[in-house]
Amino acid sequence: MKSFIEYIVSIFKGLWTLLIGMKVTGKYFFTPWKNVTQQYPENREKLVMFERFRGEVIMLHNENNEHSCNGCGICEINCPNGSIEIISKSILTADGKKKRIIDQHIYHLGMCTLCNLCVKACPSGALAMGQNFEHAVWDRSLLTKVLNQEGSTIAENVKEE
Amino acid sequence: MSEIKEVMFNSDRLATDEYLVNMGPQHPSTHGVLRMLVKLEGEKVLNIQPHIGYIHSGIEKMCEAISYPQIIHLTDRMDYLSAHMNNEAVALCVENALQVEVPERVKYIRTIMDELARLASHQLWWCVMGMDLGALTTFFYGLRDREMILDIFEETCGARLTVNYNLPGGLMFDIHPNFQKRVKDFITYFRKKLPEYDQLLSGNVIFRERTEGIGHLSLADAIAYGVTGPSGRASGFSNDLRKHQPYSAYPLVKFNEIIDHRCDTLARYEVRMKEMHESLSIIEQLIDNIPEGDYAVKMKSVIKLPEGEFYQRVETARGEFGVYIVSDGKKNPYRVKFRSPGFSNLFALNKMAKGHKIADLVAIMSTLDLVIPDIDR
Amino acid sequence: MGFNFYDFTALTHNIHVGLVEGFSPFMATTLEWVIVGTAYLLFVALFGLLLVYAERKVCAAFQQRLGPMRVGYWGLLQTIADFIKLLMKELIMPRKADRFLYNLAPFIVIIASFLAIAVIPFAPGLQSLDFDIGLFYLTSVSSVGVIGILLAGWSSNNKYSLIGAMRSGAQILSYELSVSLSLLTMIVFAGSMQFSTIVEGQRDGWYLFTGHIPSLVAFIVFLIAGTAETNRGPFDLAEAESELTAGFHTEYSGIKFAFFFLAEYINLFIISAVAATVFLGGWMPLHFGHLDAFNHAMDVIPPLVWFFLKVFGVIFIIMWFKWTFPRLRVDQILTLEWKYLLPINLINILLMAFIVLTKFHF
Amino acid sequence: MTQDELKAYLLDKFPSAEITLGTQYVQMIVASADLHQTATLLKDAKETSFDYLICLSGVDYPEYMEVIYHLESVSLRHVMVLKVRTKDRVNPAIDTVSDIWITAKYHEREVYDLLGVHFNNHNDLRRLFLEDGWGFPLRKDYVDEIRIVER
Repeated sequence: MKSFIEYIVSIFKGLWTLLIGMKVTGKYFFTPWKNVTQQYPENREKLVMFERFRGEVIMLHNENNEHSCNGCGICEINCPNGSIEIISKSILTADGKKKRIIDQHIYHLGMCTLCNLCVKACPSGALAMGQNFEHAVWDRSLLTKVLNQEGSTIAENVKEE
Repeated sequence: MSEIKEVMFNSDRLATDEYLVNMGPQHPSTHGVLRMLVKLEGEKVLNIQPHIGYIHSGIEKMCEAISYPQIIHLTDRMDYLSAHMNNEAVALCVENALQVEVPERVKYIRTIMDELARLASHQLWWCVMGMDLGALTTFFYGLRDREMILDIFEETCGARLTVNYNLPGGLMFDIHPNFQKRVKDFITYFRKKLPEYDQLLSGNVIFRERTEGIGHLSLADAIAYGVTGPSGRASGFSNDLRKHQPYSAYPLVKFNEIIDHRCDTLARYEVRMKEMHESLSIIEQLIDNIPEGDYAVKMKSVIKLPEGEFYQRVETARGEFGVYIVSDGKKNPYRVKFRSPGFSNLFALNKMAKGHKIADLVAIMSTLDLVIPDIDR
Repeated sequence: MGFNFYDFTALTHNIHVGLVEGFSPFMATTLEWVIVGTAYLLFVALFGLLLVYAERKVCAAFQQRLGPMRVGYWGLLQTIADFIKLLMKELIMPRKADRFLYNLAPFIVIIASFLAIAVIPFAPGLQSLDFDIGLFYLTSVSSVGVIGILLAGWSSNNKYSLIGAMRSGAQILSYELSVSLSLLTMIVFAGSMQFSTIVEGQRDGWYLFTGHIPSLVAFIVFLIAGTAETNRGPFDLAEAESELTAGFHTEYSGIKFAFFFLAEYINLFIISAVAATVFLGGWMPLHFGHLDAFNHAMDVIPPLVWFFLKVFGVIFIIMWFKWTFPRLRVDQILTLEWKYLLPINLINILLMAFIVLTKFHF
Repeated sequence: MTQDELKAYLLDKFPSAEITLGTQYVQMIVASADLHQTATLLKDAKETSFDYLICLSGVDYPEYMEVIYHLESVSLRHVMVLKVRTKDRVNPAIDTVSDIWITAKYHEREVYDLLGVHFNNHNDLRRLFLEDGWGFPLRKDYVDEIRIVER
C-alpha cells in the first residue's frame, strides 16, 4: 500500500515539475517584446562596437595625411604570426643626409589573430585597433593591406629612429 | 521447416556481431571534432575508444619559437571557454620565474575576470547540456545570459572569446570605466535567472531520471584518472586549486569548494550549478574593493626567463590547468607543456559510460564539459 | 447552390448531385475521387507548410528569438522557399542501401498519414469518410506509418538509422496501446465510434467537461501518447539529433526527406484533430448547458473556425512540450508507457464504464 | 609534509636518487631501472601517498631525454617532481607507470607520439594525435620544411 501511495505521489510530483518547466518557457512565449534577437545586417547603422573592440590593425593618420610610424619594426618583431612586414626606403633629406624611412607597412589581415601585441608595443603610438569587423572579401589577396595611406608622410614630432 | 530450425538454433548461422558505431568526428554531441569508436549491444554501450588529434595544432611546438607574451595569446586558442584562466596561468608562471610582484589591482581584476570566464563557461555548458538531453530551449537561455558577460569582456578586453587580457607583469589595459557597473548589473540580473535554470532543467522529472545514478565515477577512479574540476569534485575529489594553492586574489575571498559525494551525472551537474552561485559571490566580494594602482608593472621589452623549470597550476572551468615551462635563459622557452584538464577527463569516459545506454553516453559526455582544442592542443 | 459557411452539407451534396447528373456513374465517381484527392493534397501541402512555419515561430518565441524574418513579410514565405530548395536537391542514396525499400519507405509513411486524414470531420458536411468505425479505422491506419519508419531505418544501411528505427518501432507499438485505450474510454462514454455521432453528442458540452475526471485523465494520456505517436517533443528518440544525428531519416535527402518531414507534421495535425474532435467537440461551438445567450453568441463563429482554433490549441500545447522538456531515454519511454500510462488507462476505462452505467455524467 | 620534510624523507628512503629542492617543488631524479619501483613506493607509502599524477611531460634535452612526473598527494597535499632520464635518443625506453596511475596511460601515449619515448609494458602504446609514420615533432632535431617557417 505504501509503495502504491508513493507511486501515485510520484506521478503528481513529476507532472508538477513538468508544469513548472512549462511555466518558464510559457512566460517567455507570452512576453515576445522581451526577445533578444539582433537583426544584424538591418541594424548596421545603429550597431556601435565597443571602443576597445579589436577588429583589425589600422594606422592612425591626422588631417594632414601624416602618420607617426617611423618604421622601427618593433611591431614586426612582436607579432606572433608574422602578419606585419615593414618595407623601408632610403631618401635624401634636405640637408643632404641619407635617411631610412617607412615605405610600406604591410599587414596581412588573413594571418592576424588580433592579439593587440603590436599596438601595445609600438613606441610612437602609430598603430591602433579598428572597429570594423566585416572583413569578408572575394579574393584572399585583398586581405593584405598597406596601412600607411598613399602619399602620407611621417608627422613632425615623431622621434627619429 | 528443418531449414528454419537450423537457422534459429544453429549459433553459427545466427551469430551476433558487435555493433561498432563511429561517433564523430562530425557528430552533434561531441562539440567539436572528437571521434569515438563506440561498441554497442543494442542500445547498451560496451566500450568506448576516443580517437583524438583531429585539431591538434601543435601549440607546444609553436611556443618553442615565440616569446612569452606571444605564448599567452596562443593559450586563448586551447580552451577557448577558459581563455582568461589559461592566459593567467602563463602570466603567473612567468611572473613567478622572474620574481615579479604584480600590483594588488591586477590580482583583483584577474580574479574577477577568472570568475566571469568561469560563469560564461558554465553557462555555455548548461545550455549545451540541456541541448544534449533534448531540451533545445535551454541553449538559447544560456546564451542569452552569457552574452552579458561577453559584452563585459568585449568592452574591457577588446574581444569576446580570445581575450588575451593578460601580459607578464599585469594586464593589457586597465578596466573600462563601465566595468564595475556592468558587472554589478549582471550579478543582479543573473541572480534572478539562476532559479529559472533550476525550474527549467534541474527540477524536471525527466532530467532527474536521465541523470540520477548514471555515469558513476568513484573517488578512487577520479584520482587515478586525474579527473579534476567540477567533474572530479562531484566524485568527492577535493581538487579546487583556488583553495589548495591559491593564486591572485583568491586568498582574500571567502567561498566554498563545492564537493559532492554522489559521483553521478546529476552530481556533476549540481556541482557546476552551485559553482555559479559561488562565482557570483566571489565577484561580489571583489568588485567594489578593487584597489587603486597600476594595471601592470613595467617589464623589460624582451622578457627572458632564468634557466630552470617552472610549473604553474590554475583552476579553469574544466579543472586543473598546468603550464610547465623549461627555460634555457633565452627569450623563447626551451619547452612548454600544457597540462589540460580535458585531456585527463576525456579518458575517464569509458569507465563512466560502460554499461549505460547511448543516450546516457551523451549525457555523461556533456557533464565532462569537453572542449576539443583543449584536449588536442 | 447556396454557399453556407456554417454547414457544408448542402454544398458537398450539390456537387455530388451535379456530378452524378452530368456524367456516367463511372465518370462521376472518378471525378469525385479526383476532386476530393486534389483537395486533400492541397490542404496537406499548404497546412504542412503552415505548420512548419508555425513551429518555427512558436519555438522562436519560446526561446526569445524572432524566427525566420527575411523571406516575405515576417518570413511568411520561408517554408515555401525551403520546400523549393528541397525539391531541387539531389537525391542521394547510400551505395549498399536496399534500393526498393529505401524508395518505398517515405511513401508508406506519407500514405498512412493521408489515409488517416480522410475521416477527420472539419465542419458539418466537410468529411470525406464517415464510417461507423471511424475511430477504429483511424487508429489502425495511422499505425501503418511505423512500417515505413522501420523500413527507412533498415534499408538505408546506416547504423544510426537502424538504431533510430528500432527505437521508433518499440515506441510506437507501445504507445499505440495508450492512444487506443484512451480513445476507447471516450468511445465508452460516447457510445459510438462514428465521428459525426461523437461530434453531435457534444452539442451541449464537450466530452472533456461532461465526462468528469476520467475524460480529463484520458485527454492528458492521449496528449502524451499522441506526442509519442508522432515522434515529437520529449519522445523524439527516433531522430534524437544529439545521439543519432537524424535517426531513421539520416540518409534521406531532397523530396524524400520532405516526405518524412511533411508526414511528421500531418501526424501532428491528425493527433490534434482527433483530440479536438473527441475531447473538445470538433467543430461544435463552445456551449454551456442552458446559457442560451452565450451559446448563440458562440454559434456566430463558423464551425470551420472553431475546428481549427481547437486544433491549433492542441498543436500549441504539443509544441510547448517539445520546446520545454528534455528527451526521455529509450527504457524510460517504455517504463512510462507500461508502468504508468497503461495501468492508469485501464483503471480509467473502468471508472468511465462505472460513470456511464450510473449515469453520473452531465 | 613541507618541502623540506619531504626532501629529508625522500633522501632517507631513496639514497641512490638525486634529490634537490627546486624553486617550487622537491625534485627527484631516478635511474630509469628504478622508476617503476620508486613510483610504486611513492604511491603506496603512507608518508608520501602520491596518488594523483598531475602531469606527465617529456623534454628533449641535448644530452638526454627526460620524462617528468608531477605528483600530488590528495590526502597530504604535497607536490613533488619525479624525473627519469635516458641517454638513448634512437630508441629511448622507460618503464610505464600506467599500472600505478591510470591517467599515465594516455599521457604516456602523448609523450610517445610527440617525442618518441617508448614505454615498456604499456598495453596500448599507439600514436595519439598524429598518423603512424610521422616524425616526433617535439624533438629538437625534428625538421618539417613545409609546415615550420623559420623566422
